[in-house]
Amino acid sequence: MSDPAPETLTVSLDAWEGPLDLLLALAREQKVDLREISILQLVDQYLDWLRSAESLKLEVAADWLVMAAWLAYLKSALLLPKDPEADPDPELLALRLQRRLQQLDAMREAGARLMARDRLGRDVFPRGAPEGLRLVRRPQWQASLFDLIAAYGAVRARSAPVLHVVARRPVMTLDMALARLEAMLGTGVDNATLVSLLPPGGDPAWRRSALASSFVAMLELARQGRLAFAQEEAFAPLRVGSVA
Amino acid sequence: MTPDDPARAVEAALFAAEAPMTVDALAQATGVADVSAALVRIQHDYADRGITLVEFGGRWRFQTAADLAHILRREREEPRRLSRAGVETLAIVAYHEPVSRAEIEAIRGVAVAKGTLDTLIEAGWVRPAGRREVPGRPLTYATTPGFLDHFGLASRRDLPGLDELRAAGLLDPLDAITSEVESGGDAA
Amino acid sequence: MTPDDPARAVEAALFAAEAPMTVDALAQATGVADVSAALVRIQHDYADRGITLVEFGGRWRFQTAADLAHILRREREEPRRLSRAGVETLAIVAYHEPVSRAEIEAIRGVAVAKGTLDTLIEAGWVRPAGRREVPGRPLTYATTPGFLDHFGLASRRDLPGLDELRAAGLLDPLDAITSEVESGGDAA
Repeated sequence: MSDPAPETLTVSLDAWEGPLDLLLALAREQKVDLREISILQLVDQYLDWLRSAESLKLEVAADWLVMAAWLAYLKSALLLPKDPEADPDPELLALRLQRRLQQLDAMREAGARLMARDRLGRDVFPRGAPEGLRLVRRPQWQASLFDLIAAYGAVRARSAPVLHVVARRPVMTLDMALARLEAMLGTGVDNATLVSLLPPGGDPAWRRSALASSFVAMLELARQGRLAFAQEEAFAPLRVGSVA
Repeated sequence: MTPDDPARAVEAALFAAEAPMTVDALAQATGVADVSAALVRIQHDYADRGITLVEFGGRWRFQTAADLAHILRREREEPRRLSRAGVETLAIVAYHEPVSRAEIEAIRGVAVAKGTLDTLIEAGWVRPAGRREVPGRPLTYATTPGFLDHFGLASRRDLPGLDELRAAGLLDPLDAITSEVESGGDAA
Repeated sequence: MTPDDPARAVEAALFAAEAPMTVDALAQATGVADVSAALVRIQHDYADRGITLVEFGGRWRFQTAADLAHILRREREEPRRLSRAGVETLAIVAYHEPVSRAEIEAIRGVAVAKGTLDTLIEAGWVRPAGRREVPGRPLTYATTPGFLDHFGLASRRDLPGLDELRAAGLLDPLDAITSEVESGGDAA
């Protein structure tokens, strides 16, 4: 426990990747077999090292000091008379630290062994300029004659000058509406809505036309005194009746 | 071969090389004094194998035996459908050939991507057909015999004309759309 | 060898291949029925040469003989040298995979520097291997087939010392052993 601070270790934070890294190096100084290291001695080594590290930069040092505090706690727990109530058991903590160092050491060792293998591209080489066995995929384009002529039709249709021809629409002319309404008045109409006098069916465009023409026809027949119409209020149905 | 046979080093160096190597380069790379003797030896060893050692213009390399070349690189054809732009461009070339790219664009009303004509040329259906003697001397395109073969046409004259297209309803789509719009407008 | 010896075709195919090949792939490429017999024969023929036929994880390739490394390396750039952190991280990923970044950090006792895992992924040796279904869903990492290729391993079972480490409990999940230390050490 009175081992002097290891002079072989550089007293500089930069040399170590972290407290665990340093702890492992210190442990390796004790024994080759990490299973037999003395944790108490390790704690002292670490604390000694930390004291001698003069260039401790505070912002970097936090990790190191936390580890130091934890190790100091572990040391005192190990030295104090055994308290069966202690949780966690300091012996177990020491064992876990030891395992952790072993694990890191094992991985470090494994990494070194990996790197020492005959590595492709460093120790053994594949063929420098292989001809290649790859399957060359050549697209075979497909299109049918129908695709072709349909496409041409679409292109021509798209680019042809667009001629706007207003198609002849189905309408009920004013003359037709007058004739119809006159004929109905002859058979006697009493208080019928104008809409009910329209012929049934027909497409919506035609019905709109029939309604408009019949309305004008109604006005005309009223002006001639042959028909009377009434409306109870704005937008209410128009009611039509014969003038007897 | 014994482990210190110089031919082993020459063989390995040639195998790993990314380009054929001269005798000098091999000597420098391997430190072997008599590279030529090693090469003769290796060439002899591989005489009947699937790999042979060959020399072109003083440079040596391993290559697959000539009679086995067929296993090296195989082509497989993958059916792919031509894009709509591709079909339209092909149709315009077929109906209007020889036709320049600008003319194709004028007829389509859309720019023609460079890749579209390339694809048609790669498919073996379209070929460059000389330059037109007008300002700018634009390159023109025409169809190939392969085009006629693929589409089962004896000649371009077998393509349906505009009247026939109209009769078949293939020029109608636009009319249909227009009248649709009109009646919709009326109903409103 | 006679010209129609099937081993010639297998040899040529392996020679020309850009990546190691399985027996099935070789059979498909060459049409040879008994590829395995041909491979045994070729491996024997090349036993003492500067090139050898090797198999890793069921995939076969030719490569230069390991004892010639010093000759071949001379001419080449040393491939990427891994930092110590890189080597350790790679070892941890290989022996513990799949492993999260936090687990790597727990073993190493320091944060994994940005760039360490990136370098390993860029080298083609490590890949993300899905998320662990625990709180935080941490991403895990594992090695790639390229890792096995580069290090001449048939499979992860061939990792040096894997069985001993496992028997010694040194590959056990960390939290079981070290959670207490971590609460002290990890803060560190």
